[in-house]
Amino acid sequence: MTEKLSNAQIAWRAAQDIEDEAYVNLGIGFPEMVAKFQPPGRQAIFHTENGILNFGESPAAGEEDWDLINAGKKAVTLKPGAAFFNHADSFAMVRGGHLDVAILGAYEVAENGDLANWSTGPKGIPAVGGAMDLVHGAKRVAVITDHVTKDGRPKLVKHCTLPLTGLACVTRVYTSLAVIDIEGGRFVLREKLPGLSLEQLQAVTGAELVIAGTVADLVAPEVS
Amino acid sequence: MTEKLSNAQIAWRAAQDIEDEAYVNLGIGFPEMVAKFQPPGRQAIFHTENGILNFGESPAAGEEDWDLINAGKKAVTLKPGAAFFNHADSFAMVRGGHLDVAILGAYEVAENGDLANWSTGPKGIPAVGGAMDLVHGAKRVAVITDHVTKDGRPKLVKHCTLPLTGLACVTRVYTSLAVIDIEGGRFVLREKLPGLSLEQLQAVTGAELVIAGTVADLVAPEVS
Amino acid sequence: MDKTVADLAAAVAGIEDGMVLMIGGFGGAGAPIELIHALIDRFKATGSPKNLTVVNNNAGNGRIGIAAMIDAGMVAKMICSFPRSADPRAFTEKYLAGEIALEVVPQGTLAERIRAGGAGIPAFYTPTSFGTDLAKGKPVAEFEGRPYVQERWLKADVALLKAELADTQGNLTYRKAARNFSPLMAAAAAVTVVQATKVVEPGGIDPEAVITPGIFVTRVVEVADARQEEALMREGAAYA
Amino acid sequence: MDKTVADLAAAVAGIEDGMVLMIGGFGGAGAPIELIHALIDRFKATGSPKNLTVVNNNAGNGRIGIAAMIDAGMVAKMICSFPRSADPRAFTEKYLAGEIALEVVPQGTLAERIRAGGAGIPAFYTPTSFGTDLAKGKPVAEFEGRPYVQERWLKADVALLKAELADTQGNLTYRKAARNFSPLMAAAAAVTVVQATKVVEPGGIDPEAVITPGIFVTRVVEVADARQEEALMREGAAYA
Repeated sequence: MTEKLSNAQIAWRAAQDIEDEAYVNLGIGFPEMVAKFQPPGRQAIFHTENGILNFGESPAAGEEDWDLINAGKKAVTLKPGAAFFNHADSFAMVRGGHLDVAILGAYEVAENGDLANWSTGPKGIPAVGGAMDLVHGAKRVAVITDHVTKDGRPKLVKHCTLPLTGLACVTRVYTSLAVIDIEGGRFVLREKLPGLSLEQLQAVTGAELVIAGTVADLVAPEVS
Repeated sequence: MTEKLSNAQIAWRAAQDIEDEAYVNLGIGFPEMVAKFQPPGRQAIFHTENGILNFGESPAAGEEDWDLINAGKKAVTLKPGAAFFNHADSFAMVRGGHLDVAILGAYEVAENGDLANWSTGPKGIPAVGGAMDLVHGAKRVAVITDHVTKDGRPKLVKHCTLPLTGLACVTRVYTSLAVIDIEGGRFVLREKLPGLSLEQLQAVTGAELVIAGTVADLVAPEVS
Repeated sequence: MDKTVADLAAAVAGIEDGMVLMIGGFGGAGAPIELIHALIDRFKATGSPKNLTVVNNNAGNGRIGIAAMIDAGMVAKMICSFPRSADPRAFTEKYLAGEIALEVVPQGTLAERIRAGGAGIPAFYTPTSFGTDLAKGKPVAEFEGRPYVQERWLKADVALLKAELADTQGNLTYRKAARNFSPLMAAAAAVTVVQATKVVEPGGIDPEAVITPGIFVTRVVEVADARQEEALMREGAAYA
Repeated sequence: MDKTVADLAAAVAGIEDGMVLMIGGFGGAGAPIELIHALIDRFKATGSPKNLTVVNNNAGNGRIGIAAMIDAGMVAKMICSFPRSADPRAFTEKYLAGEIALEVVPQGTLAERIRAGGAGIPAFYTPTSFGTDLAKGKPVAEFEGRPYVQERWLKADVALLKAELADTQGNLTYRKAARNFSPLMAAAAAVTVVQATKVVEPGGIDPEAVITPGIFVTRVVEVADARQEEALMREGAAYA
């Protein structure tokens, strides 16, 4: 099984589910790519923890204003209708349930929606950032991730083994192979790559995939 | 005993203890008069609960802007360096201990510093406003009051009988007859009207007046 | 994105019997008189909404605004810090007749409970009211040897607010001390309805000057000729 | 009232061994580089202040600012949400050698704890971190059937902040996303020291535009040619 979606394609797929005018927070790193793939005619408003609503793309190299950055410390620009606010107000937006969607990366997602994405265990230097707040704030918490780790182990698991970010918080996972909802404590398969059999997908998934209704083809254009 | 300070004179006396550059909240009604009597060369900064720092005197009649009012809903003006803020930030200033002085009215003050100034009992309509917050916020909470009620009963008492605003919160009382500190759960007499004997003052005070050091003459100019 | 609606009736649509309403303003500063009166119009035409719980610092003044809502019989309960005013007849009469309930909350606690409602903080501790009648029945705890009272968040179904500028995305500024509770209420209500003296395009408000970011705002209606409650009071106005 | 002081050395006076310092900024935006470097200068000249606890979202970047404080050996403990950066050597080396302590706090909880410190709220409940390692040992409670973690306020002896405008009474504005934690820290510290890019007379800042009211500010120093931390990083600067 070598065929899989690229990170850009996973981000593209996640972007298709973001409604017009949604307020969205994208985790730092890979999830930031989602902003690039909004379908034409839709315009989400992006929130960054460090106090900006309605920021836009990165400026051209050399045009950066380093007082205008996102949570990943990358330079951004403003769209018309932007606002600045302090960190307490920013996390009031998060914790208070005002965001429509948060899209985060993951080390592991459990079938009950538990998420581990902040610590690889006691050896490293722990760094949590805003992830633990985001998983309890947004109306919908989605994860984008490769379906398996670099050494081929499942990232979708029965129980997380790494330190948790939040309990029962993820509702949808977009992977390199499938789109999976978390409902009633189970992984419900919604979409999978057309060339992939259910058995092949189950073999790289650490908990049972439930079929409830149609399983659609997961198809993404060539994007980067 | 008919001689006593007028309300204006009590307010004048309280004003003499407000240091230059102090941040001050004056309760609505009678305490608002204190602002008029700042000694020359001193300039306190006045806070009002409804979201203004550094407001000034009332405007001339006809010049009022009713979006620029104090907690007593009286029109005010701004001084240079004023700021507007919301109610949560305003009470962060209060509760967070950022005010130097709050000066409030009282129905009763007990010798341990308990204050009753918001409710005359179950018959009326209860209305508390910001008083319960102010007594726990300012570094120094002082009371200005007539020494006795309209029917001659002591307002400085052993125990409050009316519903409390706060426990052990008042540190100094300016009355129509005396200036009294609350220290170690006792009324310590600091100043009294020169024509008044200690016995006369004690007779209209509901708890023992302690003498600790000099008792100075309470003298206020004719003010209004 | 365009959160503006055509008129006041559309702005106050969807407010139903039994809802909790937060209404901005402290005294007359920030009182959304036109939104309130539009809601009274609907009540008079349809008999709804009634049995409302209204959260405001005060409990109405004279015969306009919240007082007129109370007069009309729309309000079952007031949550406020100070149910007195220059002319508190509307509330006082109903209260003494046992026809309206009252929850008195210290002003700073009221502000903080609303702020907590918007910020996802279900409970907090405050020194305010410890040992008083207003703390009765509430959990207490000591921190560093000092006693505190536990208070709960306060949320609303709808907030009715008055802003100075709004852009079509719902970013708001306020005028002077008309700001007061409104930025807190905007965040604490499921639906936040704003009357703005002027509506501008996105970009028409400096991002540094935005007081309420649009994420907290649901609907905006321009009321260019908005009246100030206190000014109406002094004219002896009544809305009946 | 004039809160301005003549120079950076006067601005950072009175910061003593063992104090808790809140330092504004998120990444390079809002980092008060010149105040930090003035404090390092004092440490190098006098051996003090040391054993500091520093509160900041991060734990230093490169060889300047907080990283240079850590390099110099002034910092005993970091309280932060994310002790990683483009160049986290200073913290990482000391941490792996066991020479610096670390308290990791979720970013929203860090902000709210600082806000609570300034607002007189000794404790509050948040859903954040429930069931995770970062909630270990903390009280939990249910509200409306949902579990929450009790978190405590965070205060400081001194805050070091960077503002855009300050007036002589300490009213502040910030530049864009350089605002971040600074308004919260200004309220949560016993002494708040601000470097402002421009100092103006009272009245020089519109009362509507003030972000941090002067009541929260102790000392102001003008640093007209303040450098942005990220820009210094990209020049490869080191303060040693």
